[in-house]
Amino acid sequence: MGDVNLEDVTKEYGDVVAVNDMNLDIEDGEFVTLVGPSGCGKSTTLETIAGLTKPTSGTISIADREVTDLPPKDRGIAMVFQNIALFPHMDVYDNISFGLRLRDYPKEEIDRRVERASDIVQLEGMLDRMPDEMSGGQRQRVAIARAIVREPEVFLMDEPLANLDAKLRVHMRTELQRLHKELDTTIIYVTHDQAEAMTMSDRIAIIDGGELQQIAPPLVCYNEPANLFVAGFIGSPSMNFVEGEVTSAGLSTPDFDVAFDPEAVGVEPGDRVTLGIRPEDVHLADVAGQVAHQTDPLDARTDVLEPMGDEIFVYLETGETGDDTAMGGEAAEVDQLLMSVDPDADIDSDEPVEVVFDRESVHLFDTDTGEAITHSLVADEADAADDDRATPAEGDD
Amino acid sequence: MGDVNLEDVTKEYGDVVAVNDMNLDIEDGEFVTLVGPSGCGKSTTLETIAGLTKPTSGTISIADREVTDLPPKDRGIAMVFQNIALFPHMDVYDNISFGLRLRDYPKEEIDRRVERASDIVQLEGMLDRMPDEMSGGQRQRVAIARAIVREPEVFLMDEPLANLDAKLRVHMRTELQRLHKELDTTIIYVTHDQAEAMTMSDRIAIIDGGELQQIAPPLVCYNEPANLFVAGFIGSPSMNFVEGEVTSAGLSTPDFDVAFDPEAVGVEPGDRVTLGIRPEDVHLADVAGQVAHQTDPLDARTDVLEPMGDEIFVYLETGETGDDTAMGGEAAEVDQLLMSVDPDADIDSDEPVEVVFDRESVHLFDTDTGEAITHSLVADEADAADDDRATPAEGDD
Amino acid sequence: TGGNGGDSTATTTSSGDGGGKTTVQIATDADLKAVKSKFNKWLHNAGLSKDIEVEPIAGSDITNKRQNKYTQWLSSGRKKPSLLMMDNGWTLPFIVRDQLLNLSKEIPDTAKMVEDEYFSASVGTAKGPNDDLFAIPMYPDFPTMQYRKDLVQDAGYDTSGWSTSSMKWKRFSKITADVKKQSDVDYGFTFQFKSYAGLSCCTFNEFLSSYGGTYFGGLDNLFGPVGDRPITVDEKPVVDSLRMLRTFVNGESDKHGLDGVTGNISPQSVLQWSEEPSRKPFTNGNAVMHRNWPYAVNISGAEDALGKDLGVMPIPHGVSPEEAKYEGTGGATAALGGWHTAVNPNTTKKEAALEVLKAMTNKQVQFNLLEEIGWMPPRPSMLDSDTAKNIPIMGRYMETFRLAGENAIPRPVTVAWPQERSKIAQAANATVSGQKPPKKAMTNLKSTIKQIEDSV
Amino acid sequence: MATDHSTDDFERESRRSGPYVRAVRWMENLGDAAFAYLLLTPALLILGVIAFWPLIRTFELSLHADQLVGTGTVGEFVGLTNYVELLTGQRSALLVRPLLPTVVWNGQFPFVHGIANPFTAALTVTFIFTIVSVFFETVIGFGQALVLDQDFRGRRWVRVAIILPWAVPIVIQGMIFFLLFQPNIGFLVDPLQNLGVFSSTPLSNSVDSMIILVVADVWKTSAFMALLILAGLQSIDRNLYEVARVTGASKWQQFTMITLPLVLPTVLVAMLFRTIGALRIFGLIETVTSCSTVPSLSCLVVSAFSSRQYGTAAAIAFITAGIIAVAVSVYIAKFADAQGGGV
Amino acid sequence: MAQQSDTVGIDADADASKGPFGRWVSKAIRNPERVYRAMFYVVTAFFLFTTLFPFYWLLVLAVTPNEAITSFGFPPVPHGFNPGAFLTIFETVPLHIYVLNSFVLGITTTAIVLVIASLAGYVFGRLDFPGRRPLMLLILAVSYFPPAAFLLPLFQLFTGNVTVGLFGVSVSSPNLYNTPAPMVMPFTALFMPLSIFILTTFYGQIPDGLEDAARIEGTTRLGALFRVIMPLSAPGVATAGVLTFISVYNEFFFSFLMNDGQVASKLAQFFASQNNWAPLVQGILAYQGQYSQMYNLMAAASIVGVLPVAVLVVIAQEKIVSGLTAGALKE
Ligand SMILES: Nc1ncnc2c1ncn2[C@@H]1O[C@H](COP(=O)(O)OP(=O)(O)OP(=O)(O)O)[C@@H](O)[C@H]1O
Ligand SMILES: Nc1ncnc2c1ncn2[C@@H]1O[C@H](COP(=O)(O)OP(=O)(O)OP(=O)(O)O)[C@@H](O)[C@H]1O
Ligand SMILES: [Mg+2]
Ligand SMILES: [Mg+2]
Repeated sequence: MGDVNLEDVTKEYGDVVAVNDMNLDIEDGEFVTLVGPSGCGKSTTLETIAGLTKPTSGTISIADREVTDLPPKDRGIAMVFQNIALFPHMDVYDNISFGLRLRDYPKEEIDRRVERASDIVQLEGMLDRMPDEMSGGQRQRVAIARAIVREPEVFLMDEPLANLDAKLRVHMRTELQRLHKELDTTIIYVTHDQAEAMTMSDRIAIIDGGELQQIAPPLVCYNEPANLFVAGFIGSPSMNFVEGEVTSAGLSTPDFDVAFDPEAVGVEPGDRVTLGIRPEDVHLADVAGQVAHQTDPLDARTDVLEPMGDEIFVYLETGETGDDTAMGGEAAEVDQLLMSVDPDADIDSDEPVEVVFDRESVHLFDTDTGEAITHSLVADEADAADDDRATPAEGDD
Repeated sequence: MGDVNLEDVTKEYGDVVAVNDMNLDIEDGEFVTLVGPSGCGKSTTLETIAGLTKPTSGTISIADREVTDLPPKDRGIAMVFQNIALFPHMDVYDNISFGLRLRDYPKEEIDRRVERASDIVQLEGMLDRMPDEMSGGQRQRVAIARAIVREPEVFLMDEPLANLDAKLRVHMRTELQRLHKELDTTIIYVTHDQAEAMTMSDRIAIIDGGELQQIAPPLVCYNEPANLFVAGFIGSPSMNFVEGEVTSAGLSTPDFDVAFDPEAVGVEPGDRVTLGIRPEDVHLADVAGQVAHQTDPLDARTDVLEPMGDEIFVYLETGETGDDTAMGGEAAEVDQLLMSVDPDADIDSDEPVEVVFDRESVHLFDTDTGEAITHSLVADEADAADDDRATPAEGDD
Repeated sequence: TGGNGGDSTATTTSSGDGGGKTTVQIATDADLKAVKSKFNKWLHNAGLSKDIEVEPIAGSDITNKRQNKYTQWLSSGRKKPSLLMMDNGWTLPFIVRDQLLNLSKEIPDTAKMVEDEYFSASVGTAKGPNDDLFAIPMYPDFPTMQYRKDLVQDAGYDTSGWSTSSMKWKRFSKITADVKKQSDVDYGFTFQFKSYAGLSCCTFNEFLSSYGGTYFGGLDNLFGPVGDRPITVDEKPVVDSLRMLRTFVNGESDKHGLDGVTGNISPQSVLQWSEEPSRKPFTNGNAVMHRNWPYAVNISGAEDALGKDLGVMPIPHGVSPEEAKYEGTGGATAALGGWHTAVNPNTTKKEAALEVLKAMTNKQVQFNLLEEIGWMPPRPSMLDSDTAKNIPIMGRYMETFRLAGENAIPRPVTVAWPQERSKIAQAANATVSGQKPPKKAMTNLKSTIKQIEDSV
Repeated sequence: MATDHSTDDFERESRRSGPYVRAVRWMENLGDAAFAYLLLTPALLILGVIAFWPLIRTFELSLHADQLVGTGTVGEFVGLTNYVELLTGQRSALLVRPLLPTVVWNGQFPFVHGIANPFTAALTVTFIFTIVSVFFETVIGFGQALVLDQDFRGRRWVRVAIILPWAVPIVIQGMIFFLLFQPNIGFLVDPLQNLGVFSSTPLSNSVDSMIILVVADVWKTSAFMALLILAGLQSIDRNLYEVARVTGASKWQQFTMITLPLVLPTVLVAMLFRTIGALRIFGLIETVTSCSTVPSLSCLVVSAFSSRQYGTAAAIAFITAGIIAVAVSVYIAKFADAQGGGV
Repeated sequence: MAQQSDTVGIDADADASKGPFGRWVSKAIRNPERVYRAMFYVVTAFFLFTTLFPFYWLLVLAVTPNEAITSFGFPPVPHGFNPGAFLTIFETVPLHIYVLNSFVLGITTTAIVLVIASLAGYVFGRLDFPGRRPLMLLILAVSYFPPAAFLLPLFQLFTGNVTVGLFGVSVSSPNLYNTPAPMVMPFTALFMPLSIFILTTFYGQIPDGLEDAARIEGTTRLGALFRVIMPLSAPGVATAGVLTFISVYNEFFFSFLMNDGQVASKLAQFFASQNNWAPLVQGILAYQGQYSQMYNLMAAASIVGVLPVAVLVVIAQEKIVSGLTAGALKE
């Protein structure tokens, strides 16, 4: 009923290509989140699905019906806009019930639904406020209520929780998920909040420069990013990248070497490869007991410590010289590694430490194309391990 | 120079009390973040400081000058608005340079500053776009650039990063912090993002229902929340609360008991007390070796697992019956505990586990007033431990 | 010969609407509309079939507007109204455009009677080029000189005989200046000399005629032929009349003034005055002499205004009729105003309309109209009647009116007149205001008029 | 929220049918251009019948000679003769060219000195009137709109008072000013004459009359400006002023940098229409002074029309329209700028 | 800036002399809002005086007997007092019927203009299509012509003198003279361009987001126009409406030539459609005679005629400054 398909959709605004040859197959009842850097084309994608803007080329189908030329009102969708777009001349009740009143729902039905929706977004006492008498977050909640009250086949939500505080976000997330289950609708969701993307979605679509980079379940994106962009984008703080060259013994970077069998992962000596390692997969050598497969310890020096409450981010300097010019443009990052440690860890800023990587979580990417080569250096078990880790995500939906 | 003082500031909109008797002393050069639930009065507080709205009562001083009746332009402030509010008839360059042009800065100076600011917010190539040709995040960045280009004494920023993706947020945070240092300005910042509040602020002010709940350095708020509201608000996922009654041996809750010496923490048997424990301070009994002071293990059953990539949230059921009626309203939460474990932890949903609390991190609150009683059950060392933990935060600024 | 006229077709009237009432619309003014039912009664008394009902429609009282409206109506072939009341100043254009019913053909007897009995000047403006009659005069209008009899007498002048004989301008100006000096009024002689249609057709026309001048040579050229008639606006009588006015307004020191007349008797304001603004000071007792239409007599002669202190005399003159070069000029002159009634040729109720028209020529009807709404009867003889003399206010001055009517000069209405009149008005106004020397102005005017005449 | 799928949007939509729904669907699926033309149909239809068709007929008239005698409306076909003769001054004698030349001799109107062609004179008079009165209307109207935009006690009534002149019929407006400057009635004539501002008969003096006309026109039509500009002011997002205030803009700067550019399109529309109106000024002239004192372009048209010179009148009407079109194109260019490439 | 330092100078002097004005000035310097306020009141008073004075003059004329309308001094005060003029005007002609006619014509025209102009304003303000600019200019061009340019053909059209050959049958136009149609239609055509331009600018300023939201919620494009864009442009729509209505109310060209000036003499006849729809302007001119101009009656009639419009303005201005004051067009 509510599946959404984009086929070769391109949208250009003059010179700007906002969406470039996008192909998306979203199944009925699926919860898909679009993520990507600011200006990458998320909102534009939603707008083409909604029918608010005609794609320059390509076709869109909803529920197996081609809708490219159908007006928004006939597409069976509801949408929460990034810019909220409340009707300033209507009070909250009228804003929420607008779509229902258009369809001549009976008064009681409207009242019931509005009450229900305003309950969900916790706006009970405010039905007769005007939009300009509300706080930013309250307005955003009205926008959400306006969408959910319609109970459509497909929801499009463009950063619907951007202005809400953590507590309310968690609440709204749960409510949206419940709604998703209850109404069995398809939800296409844009967020810049990783936690949201991670916890709510069946699949995450990562977009960059208008192009789809990867669409996969959250943990697959996290653990097996399709390319450098996805790897760097998903996860906060983001993955550490170190450029290097494959030798017969593994990878050699300006600051350290990592040993592995090139053949086993499918690279050849001389290939330019980028190593990726997440902060939580970098461990202090002395407390790395739990980590089954470690790399050789490497020397580093702690720089800044960033305590986050439940963890501490440690910026490490791995280069000996701090000479930035060594590798050109990206060089500055090469000799900095971010590590995440327990808050109880005994560590101080500006002291020498030894760290190891978890070999099971070392990613290799082709430096030139950015494509992923492998997601684990524990060659034999690589696939098995990946499967294991993906499990919880699939068990989630 | 840039210190900001609010004295007994109250702002009412008709019946709605948006800000209630607020007292804030913000020092020159300080970075203070206002947090609180949606609609709690954060934006209104900023607006009274900016002079956009006259407080119903109370006085405001900036730089030791009373400014309550001064127009905004004479207060030496710059502001990023929650609703962005770009000038629709000006392109990006004109929007950013607005304040400078007002002050007849020489053209070269304006160009230089605009370039610098647009660099910071990564909008280099877009200076001649009109606001309606930009994405939500891009607009927000223009709004930020418009404020920072002015280099005023005091910055007011109302959720300036709400529409930005994680990568850009991190970048913007660093930039804002650098700016803060460089210009030595006072920044009053509203955000609903805990990480932001934690990493950027010298102090966090937590507001609820228009009233200031606590203002303190981030880790103090995290580790020594002044009351139940702050404890529950700060930290994501939020602290677990369990209501109980003080006995001579400690605390007794419907599902478990925690032993301590009531006298040492200053409560008396019979007091109604709420225990608070953060998810990361709940440990699986078998891997809790590092935790120095543990409570007695208690039996629980895992419910849902929520994998987050770098940690897993485990929902625990501690009650034996699942009987919700036992303690009335708040009962539903009583028998659910959230625990955060390492992603490598060997745990599955719906299986019995034994967990312990870190006694150093058990908080007690007066159930009736909500006021904090103690933040550690390791009675003798309570103060010492707290001091230790606050240290990194202070070393941070 | 009574108003019922000689035509005996009265009985054929009810032909129209199968025995029912026929309503004949007549486009007229608010005055007649106000007495609608009486008017019908009078007509029925005069022999109009009871099946015919007359319905007056009040048009604009601004004569140009009325003309424009009729132009619309007739050009678009509207069938209603059947009867149209037309200013004698612009009936001719409709006639030459064949937009009115030829009455000499339709009701020859009535037409003959009208030509015989009515003020000939009035009839002249209702005739077509071939001398056929196209409209029947309803009431004429002719200006007189109205004055403060009390002041004049107080100043020692005997006014007996003034009402029927016209004095010379020289004497007039001297008396005016003298009376003005002796009393405390602000103005001596007030008249209308604003640059508007009424200046060319009437005020100026009167002044220049009283000096024996004309616009287009002899009076038989008044209605044409356009382009083939002399243009005489630059002749001495015309120029003299302007010089006289300059003296009136600017004083005797004006080097373009007229010798012999006394100056400074008229205010500059006359250059901006049309009828009403000029009348007000006089009615209020603030002027000695005032040139205006009969309606002003009715107002100023009212008891709460000047009452019996109002005197009326013919317009003064510059030269006597004998001295004048052109027949019909010189001596007392009065510009002819007044209204006709014509028949819409497109009407579906022609017979009934003609019946109404005939009934309106009835003397009793005309007396009734005089009494009720002050319409002057169109027959000179009727002004002499006792009935007329017994009318309140107006009745007192009937003699003078009759004289004025007999000396009336029609306006030179041709197709070219609308353009010519505005040129004349400008030139005359500008001359008196001192902006142009009279002779030069009139020479210029002559060439302008020549162009207009040639272009038609 | 009982998952009552019978009330589903999709189903509700598909359950509906019939010609109405089909028509709506059809309309919704039209491209921008087709939709635009569809919505413009009623406007173009009524303008077609009531405006364009008559104009074409009138244009036909303008290609024919005048016919003053006889039954027809116009004479034979003469092509562009009417236009040529009008513009070259050969019809001058036929047009109202009232008092202006006399004024020229007086040297009071130096810039139209020696204009013998009434057409050129009318053009000059019309342009001067237009420029001066539109300028003052705009300035005063803007001022009034700014006053009305404020919040103060009794503003409701002040607003009514300021808008009221616009509601006064032209005949009355004319009467008011006619009586104000009529010697021996109006109380303004003597003092102004004593001050040497006006002559003793201002309404028959072209220069004085122009000033009076401008005053009368400004009195009435400033309200038009004020009304439109007020509406424009009201539509500006008040948040922008907050931003500006915090950024340090003074009241004046807020005005020039925000208010002005944002109401500029509205102001230009108002000025555009006032300019067109002023270029066609007729009724006021007729009621206050007369076409012979201040002959405007429309005076020429109307006087020619009422003397039944239909060919000439039609030609002047079209020439007038041509002149207005030229003036308007200036605005249109500005307007396009202000709208950001709109129009 | 220079001005400010000037006032500071005055401030110092005044404070020294301690006059009441000086005190006010020094207070004003400390609180410039006071200066703005004072200036504001001065300006407002000035505007009030200049706009209202002619109305006062009208009132003076209305209560002065016609004969006494002469030689007013300054300030003008009524010569005599004759409020009876306000009754006379109703006795002489049925002024209320003229007013009623004008209202009917005005409201009909305004309604038609607002609907049609809204559609056109939407098109020009919010859609991009080839031919947009030429079409706009074409519509605007209607207003370049003096009304006289339309008259001849229109009069023929409305008096049934235009025949059109349609499929071999020739149909002649209906005779509509003395009905509202031949006035309403030219009014519509003549006043529509203004409304189209006004609405184009206002509709063009509504953020796209709001129209998008309405369409997502289930309106058609037209639905969004009438349910969201129009209400949000309330100031513009109300202004266009008021301007159209007032223009009709004051129009004097077609108002004269498309009816014979007759009206029903009583309300009953009005409803029995014995009415030739002559509007107010005709009514006012009914007091104007060939020679005698009843200035006092015309003035009184004008005051009476302007009053209903004043009421309308009171009502409409609420719309023009409606609750949008606080939020205007933010999304
Ligand atoms: N103009 C107004 N009229 C009435 N109530 C208002 C007005 N503006 C704000 N409020 C109310 O005041 C309270 C505080 O609003 P404020 O905008 O300060 O909240 P906030 O803390 O910024 O919330 P958010 O995080 O959602 O932006 C809210 O309950 C809001 O509804
Ligand atoms: N009307 C327009 N004209 C020109 N360019 C546009 C227009 N609308 C959007 N763009 C550009 O298209 C690109 C994609 O915009 P879009 O709004 O889809 O981004 P987004 O992914 O939603 O970003 P954000 O997270 O910042 O909201 C941006 O670079 C933007 O500048
Ligand atoms: Mg977006
Ligand atoms: Mg807020």
